[in-house]
Amino acid sequence: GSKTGENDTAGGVTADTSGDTVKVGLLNSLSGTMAISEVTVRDAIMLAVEEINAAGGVLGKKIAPVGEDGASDWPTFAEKAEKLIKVDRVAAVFGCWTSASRKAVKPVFEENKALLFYPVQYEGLEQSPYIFYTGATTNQQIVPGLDYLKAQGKKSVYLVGSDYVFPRTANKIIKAYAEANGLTVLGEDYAPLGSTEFGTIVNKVKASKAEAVFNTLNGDSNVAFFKEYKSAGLTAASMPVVSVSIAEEEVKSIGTQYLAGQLTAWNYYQTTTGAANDKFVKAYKAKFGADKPTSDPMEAAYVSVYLWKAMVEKAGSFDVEKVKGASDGVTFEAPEGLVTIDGATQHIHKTARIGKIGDDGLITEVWNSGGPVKPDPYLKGYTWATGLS
Amino acid sequence: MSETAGGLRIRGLRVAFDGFVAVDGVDLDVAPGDIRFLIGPNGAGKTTLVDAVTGLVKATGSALFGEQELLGREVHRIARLGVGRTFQTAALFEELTVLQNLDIAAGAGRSPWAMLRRRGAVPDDVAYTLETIGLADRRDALAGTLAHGQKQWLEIGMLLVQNARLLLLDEPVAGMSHEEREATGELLGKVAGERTVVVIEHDMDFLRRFARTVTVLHAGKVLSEGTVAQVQADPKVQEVYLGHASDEPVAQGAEA
Amino acid sequence: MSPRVRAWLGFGLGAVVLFAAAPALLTDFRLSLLAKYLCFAIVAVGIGLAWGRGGLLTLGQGVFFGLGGYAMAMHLKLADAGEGDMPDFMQLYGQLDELPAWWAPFANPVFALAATVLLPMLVAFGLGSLVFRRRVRGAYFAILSQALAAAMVILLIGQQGTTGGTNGLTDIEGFFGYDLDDPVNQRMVYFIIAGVLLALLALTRQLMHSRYGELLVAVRDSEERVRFLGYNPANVKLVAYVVAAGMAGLAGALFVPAVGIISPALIGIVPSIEFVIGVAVGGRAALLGPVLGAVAVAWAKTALSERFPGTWTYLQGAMFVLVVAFLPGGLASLWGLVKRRREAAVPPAPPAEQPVLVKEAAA
Amino acid sequence: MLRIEGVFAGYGRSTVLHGVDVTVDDGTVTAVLGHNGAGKSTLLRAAIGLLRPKQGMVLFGGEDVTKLPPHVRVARGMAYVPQGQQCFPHLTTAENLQLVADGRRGGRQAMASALDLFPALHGLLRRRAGLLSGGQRQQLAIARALITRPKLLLLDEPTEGIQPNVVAEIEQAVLSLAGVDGLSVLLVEQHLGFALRAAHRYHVLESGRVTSSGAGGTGAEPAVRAALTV
Amino acid sequence: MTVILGQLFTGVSIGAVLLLIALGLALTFGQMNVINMAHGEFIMAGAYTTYVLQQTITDAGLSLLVALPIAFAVAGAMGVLLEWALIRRLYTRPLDTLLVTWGVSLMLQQLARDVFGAPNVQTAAPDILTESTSLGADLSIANSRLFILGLVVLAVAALTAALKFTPLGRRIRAVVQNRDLAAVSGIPTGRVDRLTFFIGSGLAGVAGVALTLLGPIGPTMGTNIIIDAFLVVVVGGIGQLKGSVIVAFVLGMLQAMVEYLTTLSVAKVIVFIAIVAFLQWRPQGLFTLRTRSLA
Ligand SMILES: Nc1ncnc2c1ncn2[C@@H]1O[C@H](COP(=O)(O)OP(=O)(O)OP(=O)(O)O)[C@@H](O)[C@H]1O
Ligand SMILES: Nc1ncnc2c1ncn2[C@@H]1O[C@H](COP(=O)(O)OP(=O)(O)OP(=O)(O)O)[C@@H](O)[C@H]1O
Ligand SMILES: NC(N)=O
Ligand SMILES: [Mg+2]
Ligand SMILES: [Mg+2]
Repeated sequence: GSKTGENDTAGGVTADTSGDTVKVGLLNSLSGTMAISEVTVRDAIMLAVEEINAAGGVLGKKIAPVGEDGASDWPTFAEKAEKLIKVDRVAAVFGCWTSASRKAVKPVFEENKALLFYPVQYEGLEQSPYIFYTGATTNQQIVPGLDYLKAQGKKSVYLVGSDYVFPRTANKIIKAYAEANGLTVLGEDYAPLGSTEFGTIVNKVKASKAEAVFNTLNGDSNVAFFKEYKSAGLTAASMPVVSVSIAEEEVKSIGTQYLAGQLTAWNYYQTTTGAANDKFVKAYKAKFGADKPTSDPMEAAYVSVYLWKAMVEKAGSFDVEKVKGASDGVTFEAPEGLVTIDGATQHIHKTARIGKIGDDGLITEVWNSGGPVKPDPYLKGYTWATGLS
Repeated sequence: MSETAGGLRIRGLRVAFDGFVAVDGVDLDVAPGDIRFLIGPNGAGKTTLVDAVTGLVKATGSALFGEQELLGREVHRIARLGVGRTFQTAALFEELTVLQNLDIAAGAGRSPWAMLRRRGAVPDDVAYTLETIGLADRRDALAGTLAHGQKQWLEIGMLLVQNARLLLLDEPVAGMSHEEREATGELLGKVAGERTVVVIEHDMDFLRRFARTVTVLHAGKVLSEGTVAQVQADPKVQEVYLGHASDEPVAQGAEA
Repeated sequence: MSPRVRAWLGFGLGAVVLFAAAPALLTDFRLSLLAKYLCFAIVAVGIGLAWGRGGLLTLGQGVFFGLGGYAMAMHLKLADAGEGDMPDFMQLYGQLDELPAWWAPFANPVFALAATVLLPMLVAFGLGSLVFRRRVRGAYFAILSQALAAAMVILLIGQQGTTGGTNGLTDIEGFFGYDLDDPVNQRMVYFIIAGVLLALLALTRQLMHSRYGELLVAVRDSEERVRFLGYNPANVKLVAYVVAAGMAGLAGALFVPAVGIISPALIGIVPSIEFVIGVAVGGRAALLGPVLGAVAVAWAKTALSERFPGTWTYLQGAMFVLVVAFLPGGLASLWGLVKRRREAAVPPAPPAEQPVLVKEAAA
Repeated sequence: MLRIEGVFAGYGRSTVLHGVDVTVDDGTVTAVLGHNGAGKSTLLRAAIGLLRPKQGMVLFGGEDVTKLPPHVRVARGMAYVPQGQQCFPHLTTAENLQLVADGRRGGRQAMASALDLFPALHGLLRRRAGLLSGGQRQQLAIARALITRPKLLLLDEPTEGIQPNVVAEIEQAVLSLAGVDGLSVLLVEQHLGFALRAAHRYHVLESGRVTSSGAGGTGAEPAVRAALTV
Repeated sequence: MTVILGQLFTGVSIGAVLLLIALGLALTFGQMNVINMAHGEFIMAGAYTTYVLQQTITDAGLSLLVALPIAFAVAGAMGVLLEWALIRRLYTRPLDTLLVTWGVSLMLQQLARDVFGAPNVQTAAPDILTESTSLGADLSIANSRLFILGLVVLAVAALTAALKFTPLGRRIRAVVQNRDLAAVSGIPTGRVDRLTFFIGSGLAGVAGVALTLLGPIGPTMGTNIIIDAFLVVVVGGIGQLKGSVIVAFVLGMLQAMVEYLTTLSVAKVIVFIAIVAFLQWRPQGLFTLRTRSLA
């Protein structure tokens, strides 16, 4: 066989587009700890697929979704990605949530020259030629969140996060920002994913007398954290928490009893105004139930399918290289407002929004960036960030 | 290992469990090659004494086998000094065959290299023992499926192939029929001489037939010692252990 | 047919299946999945020895699998990075100026290869010495070994800068100079794994049929009794535990080129239990049972989750439940059952009775 | 009281009892004698219900109990002392007894009288049974069985491991219970003297078959010995 | 100083949660030797019971109180079903129960996902249980934690009394120690097993209700805590309730103290090391019941 460094002999697998359908892969955790979040993303993707099919499909072909369960297990994501690409020969794959799962599948997509659309906000510092990132990178979420705190006159923060790539990297960025912007980081704590014992961390937070908390916890841990937070007598008024992984779905499962008044940083809320969102929310509730909220990752996943469609149609082909080639400048009137693909980074321009959690469980915008922010995954445009990547 | 049997010399042996003294300062000498019977009421401390000597329970005092102090050593080290025992309730490897049980008992001294190879032919001592204990035809039966008495024979067989020089047998003939007791007794007679044997038994017929010397324990202490006749005639022994005519009420003294 | 002849025939058949039939019949993708299953099978062979024969329910084999896997992956990452350079993720997350000292030796291929097997064995030896000597056993040992897996995962995740954290070590491109993207090289990896599996099976068979193998069963049945025969059961168990750990380590090392990733997700409580379940499903005490079971369980997981992405966990759970509860000897015992049914055709099959009067509830 | 009719029983695929018939009449003692491995214990296990016969019937007080689980048979008036000094090791001696007395009318009193029979147990009431000596455990086991005030007592080598003067006591007790209280006893015993003194009838079991039977009493000893040495 | 006191209480409350979860295991595992990996899913069942009840009983306080007995019954019934269908076949091979119940736990998680949806659900707590009681300057104690502590004390007292002093307790212990002997002593072993399992599983249900005050209510909520709970029972000494009680609080304390000084991850690893070290000293757990048999 070939030695490393020799010319790559392995070609990509071409998608099977014979017949009147085109297959796409849906890769989300339907079981395990991450199912809590990822199932809603799957639902949003399915909604987009159905809408597109109802409207005539892509290049005249109906989309045939092939679902696989990543089972909250990174190597399984890799196995399933490979299966979707090689066995089902899908034209693109939509999915993954945690950065760890994305890191696991990344080589699979690169090796097979296949496309992944990744719909979740993440830590940046990555740019794979075969991944399109439709969630926020750090300068579209974390940095605006910090700017907002600074504008509110907060001088100190405490960092709480889950123990994995996204929070650790995000906090690295936050610390760099803090140093340059006169913000004091009074403490930094991590809990293993799934951890639900926050007594000590909350005690530490409380004792630190920080003016705000920046929360990068993911999943279940948030519920335990906020219940503990309230029990300790801490409130949004005395010590607000800015969270970057709590969307409407999580709010619903934690309870406004514990969350009212707290802040979040995202690009989209169910309450975001605009016709595109009204339509999205209505369609989603009609399909999945009136009590089911929409959220940022769901929206980003929904958008990703439409963006792919737009790219394919612009390229006039399902061919991966052609689709990639056509990506730059492709736009979509998304529920969050207009989004545009930046062909150079394969991220999208997104509007940053800070929201406040209300008593009704909905998040209302208290600040936005005024327009889409250009993605900057390596934070090249920020002087304080030199040395981070 | 020396080929001559050592004697057992116990001094001031004491075993206490959370305040309860089960063996209370026992001195005991068993001459090399002797068959010593150890009797006494239920709970007198006989099994505990054997437990102490074989390292199963902690004890104070001294127990010399030949030149070697046994107390304070680990169970398997005591076994390697040539001390073997049976248990009041049979303890075998129930999922292994009779042959495998014996082969394992025979092999504690094997080199790692020998351990990693298969058992070729049946070793001579194992084959011989199989005959001796009358289980040759059940060689390949799983030990767990043996009847009670057969299990006890197998246990004795394991001691024999283990080449123990000091045999401590806890009620070896319990549950055996008369003929089997005879056979067992004769077997013990044969193996004594080059080995020192201590037998715990309640069967007085058996004791009369095969004992050379007898020690009577009572409430953790030596109550009496001597030949069979001497011990039987001892009124203290009759009182606490043997009983008199069956119509007479018998004092129970094992426990306070 | 003598057992020896049967064994040779069995190995012959196994070799034909693994080296001729499978590569001929399976696509590259399926063959690479099979390679992965065979890695699990190697772990399973070790568990069969330690648990099936030795009664050591080790719920932490993932730890050893992981040690082997990380040792291999560290070397491959360093080789990918090239002389003097640091692996990509360290530059990203670690912001380290130079390679941590404990990584450096893994640049040496001989050291790394040896470490894949010896490191797990060493850890097993350390833990086993402590635990077995103090007679921690049964459920105690099981739960403790499980906690070991949990602790190991937490430890790895906490050190993102040097271990890759939750991500683990991914994006492994080369294998001792061979490009892993190349299907031909992937096949080569498969053949290596299959060869190793067969060799380890032969080794294990020898161990099981040796005197040591019998002693191991004896220790499982009555550890104390073995002590009175002059053996130290701690050492007997230790050998099985350490051998099983070595096998798991080797499996982990082979898993890395086959799958291209090693991560905490592969070594925690869940995968560790899955290893054991594979063994139980196949038949813990038989030589081939664990192999069959590991492959069957892993294959079923893939196949079921492909066919029923929404509901496959029911099927998987049901499989575990049914086989372990109703077929204690695992799939390997099916053959015997069928044979017996046929023999017993004349007298009605007697109801199996529980062993009488279990003296004391087992631990 | 008890009729065992044509019982075939065994373990797994092996058959130990090959069509055994044994009857215990009301208020009598029946001894079962035989070599190690003959199937004596197996017979008692089948009688109490720990082992389901592959064929044949167990009748107790005229009722077919073959399919009833052990605890129901105990409720009907059977009691069983297994071979091998069995106890509940982590329960105290008192708890071992109390357990059986629980919820039984006159349980307290039955416990007291069982203890009278084995005074050595008095001092051991608070010790856990697993720590008792073998003979102490055996005494406990017999006492436990008596607390149920059974109509039929199945004894598997009850004197094994018990000191001689207590053996004599047990012998006395068995005789008096059978004679005075109308208790029936099925006794498995190696101790021929005791067995025949106590038994009204005996059966010799060989390889799972009854090979000879007869009236008890010390006079039967030569015949039994002859039967046993075949 | 206040921080230390606060941490002390955190330790106690971690211990209380551990104990609440471990209590049912102390029965099913400690007494019956069943390693029930689905115990976590019984806890989940208790939590979902609270959730379902709140759909009809909207008063948070009332629904919580009602949920306690109902969750006990629901989880208990699931336990009985499990015992009847599977466990009773496995009493002679206790370690296999781990594998079988692992399969059951997978299925129950999926079932929860299908019935209640994959995302977590929310229950409301009575306001008083979301607040804290102030103990002077800066030191306050969460009422929810106090509530759980009280619940645990109650449950432990009731269980101890039941095991020690009632005929049922004796029977439970007798059956596990020697099943056949229990049967021939007139004890309906099957019924006792099922009852024991009912109580043990029911306690898991109660724990589930309590956990709604602290953490998430979702399909996987049981998996994270279950290992710690098993450790508590193991380190406490199988068969010994008092061991579990002491160990739960000691581990809680240790965890809180170490975590305060380092991090949660380090604390978990150190707790593990402490456990291995402890078992060096007491291989059969804090309290052990020795017997003279060799088994
Ligand atoms: N670990 C222990 N804890 C408390 N008491 C114990 C322990 N082991 C033994 N005993 C007590 O010590 C005494 C002596 O017991 P031992 O087994 O040595 O008697 P024995 O002479 O062998 O009696 P038997 O003839 O009945 O077998 C008994 O009263 C027993 O209950
Ligand atoms: N659990 C078991 N499994 C398989 N076979 C068994 C089992 N228990 C006993 N046997 C076999 O059944 C036969 C009869 O055993 P049993 O215990 O009834 O004999 P016994 O007459 O009571 O002997 P002893 O006088 O030694 O107690 C023996 O050959 C024994 O090997
Ligand atoms: N990218 C995240 N949230 O893991
Ligand atoms: Mg004794
Ligand atoms: Mg018998």
